[in-house]
Amino acid sequence: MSTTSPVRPAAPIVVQLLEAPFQPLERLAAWQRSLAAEGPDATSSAAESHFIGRVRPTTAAGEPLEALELEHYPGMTEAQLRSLAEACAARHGAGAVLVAHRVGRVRPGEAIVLVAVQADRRGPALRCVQELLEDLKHHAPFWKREWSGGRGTWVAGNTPL
Amino acid sequence: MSTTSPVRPAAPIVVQLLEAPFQPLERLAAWQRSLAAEGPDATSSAAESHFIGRVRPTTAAGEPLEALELEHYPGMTEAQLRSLAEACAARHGAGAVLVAHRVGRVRPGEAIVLVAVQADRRGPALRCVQELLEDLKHHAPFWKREWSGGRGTWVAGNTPL
Amino acid sequence: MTHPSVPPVHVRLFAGLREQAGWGERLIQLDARPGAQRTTAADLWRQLALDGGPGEEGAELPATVRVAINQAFAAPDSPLSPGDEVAFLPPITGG
Amino acid sequence: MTHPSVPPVHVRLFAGLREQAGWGERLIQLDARPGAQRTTAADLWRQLALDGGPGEEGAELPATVRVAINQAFAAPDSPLSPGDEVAFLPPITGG
Repeated sequence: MSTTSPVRPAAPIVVQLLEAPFQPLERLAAWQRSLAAEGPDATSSAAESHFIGRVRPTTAAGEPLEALELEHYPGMTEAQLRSLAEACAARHGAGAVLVAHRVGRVRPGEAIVLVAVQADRRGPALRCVQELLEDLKHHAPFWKREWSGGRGTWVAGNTPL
Repeated sequence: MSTTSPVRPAAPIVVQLLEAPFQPLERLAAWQRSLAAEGPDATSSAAESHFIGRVRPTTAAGEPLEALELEHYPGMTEAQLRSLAEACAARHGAGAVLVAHRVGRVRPGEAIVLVAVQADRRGPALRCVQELLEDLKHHAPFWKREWSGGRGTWVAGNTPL
Repeated sequence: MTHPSVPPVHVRLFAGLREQAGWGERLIQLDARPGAQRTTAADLWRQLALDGGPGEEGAELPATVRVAINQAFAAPDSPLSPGDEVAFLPPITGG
Repeated sequence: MTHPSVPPVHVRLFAGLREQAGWGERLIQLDARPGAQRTTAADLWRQLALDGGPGEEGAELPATVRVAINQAFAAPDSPLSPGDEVAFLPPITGG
């Protein structure tokens, strides 16, 4: 009804690198609360999609896994995650993005990655989660080492889609 | 290592029709607890994806929405949701599916649908959520009526993807 | 001509169809005379004039209306059996 | 021939590359003589023999190793400037 065309503000992006185990649903609850506190814009949050990745109990070679060690590039990793999330949000017109990623030693069953997107329709929310997940797997500096039987082995590539 | 080929059990499917407002993250927490209680099968839950749909604050015609009324076909709706979820889980080899859907009068901002899938890889989890959401929008008997200005209007079709 | 010993079919309408017809559920006695052609869901739609004015034979079942027999989707030309529950479903708008 | 007034580049290695080389960070003085060709990330890789044995000129930068200059991805043939942080990144395996 206004005669001025509203400028769509840049989507709020939250990036978290976490050194300790985290509960994805608690992070999501805190994220939802923080977005709701910014203003009751129910339109831009009609659709919300999440992905949680957890550490498998076995190595790529099928041995029991003691832990996954995640190395990163402090500074660049956060900047890359933010930049990938911003680009994905802009590409799909998403309203808000959360990326949380563990670093350090992560044990089987623990969450390693959480991606969440709010958008005004289901398509952008679903697609942005999916694309951002692939983007960060290939373009955010993280390196996994599998620990099994007291020996560490660097993982050569990503798990298949 | 066993010589008998293990038969993959049918994925547990949870279907909930809810007459009162629900908190999606609380439903997800309860669902995760119930799956964990069935046995610590961390492999089948390495990937988990969710979708939450909420009621928009305006009608399709752009008027302020008072509420969305959701009619369903008691008995058939639950059976259809279960059947769609089972087919989707089988198609993608997903490990567990949760579908929660409101019925009755739903107010703007309230969650109307929740879909969650656990799988052993991200591809099946993401694809199963996306497909099941489309499936239920087209094949589970639900009908929406928009209430605005005291008048109810049956919605003619689904919102675009 | 009714056959009280034969259970009727239970017809159900939903959403806009229910409101347009002015009713949501009806028990209908099928023609069960020996040799009579078995009634289909599409026949019932015409006989009940669900698309037309009251009292006169109605229009054909539109392609947008889906049929469920005993709470499962079915082809409109499926023959009905005594005791069936047959529902006419307007376009679905869930999720 | 060193030029102490010119800041060195800060070379960083990660994960398998770091362990293979036996070090994770080094300060390297670029050749800053007037007229000298500007050193690229790929030059540094060879000069530091990151793929070869110690002390001898190493192999070419493999296509699987990515270069970051000042914490942003960069082409391997980007010329380095004094004070740059240059990192060699083995294949990424996050998420």
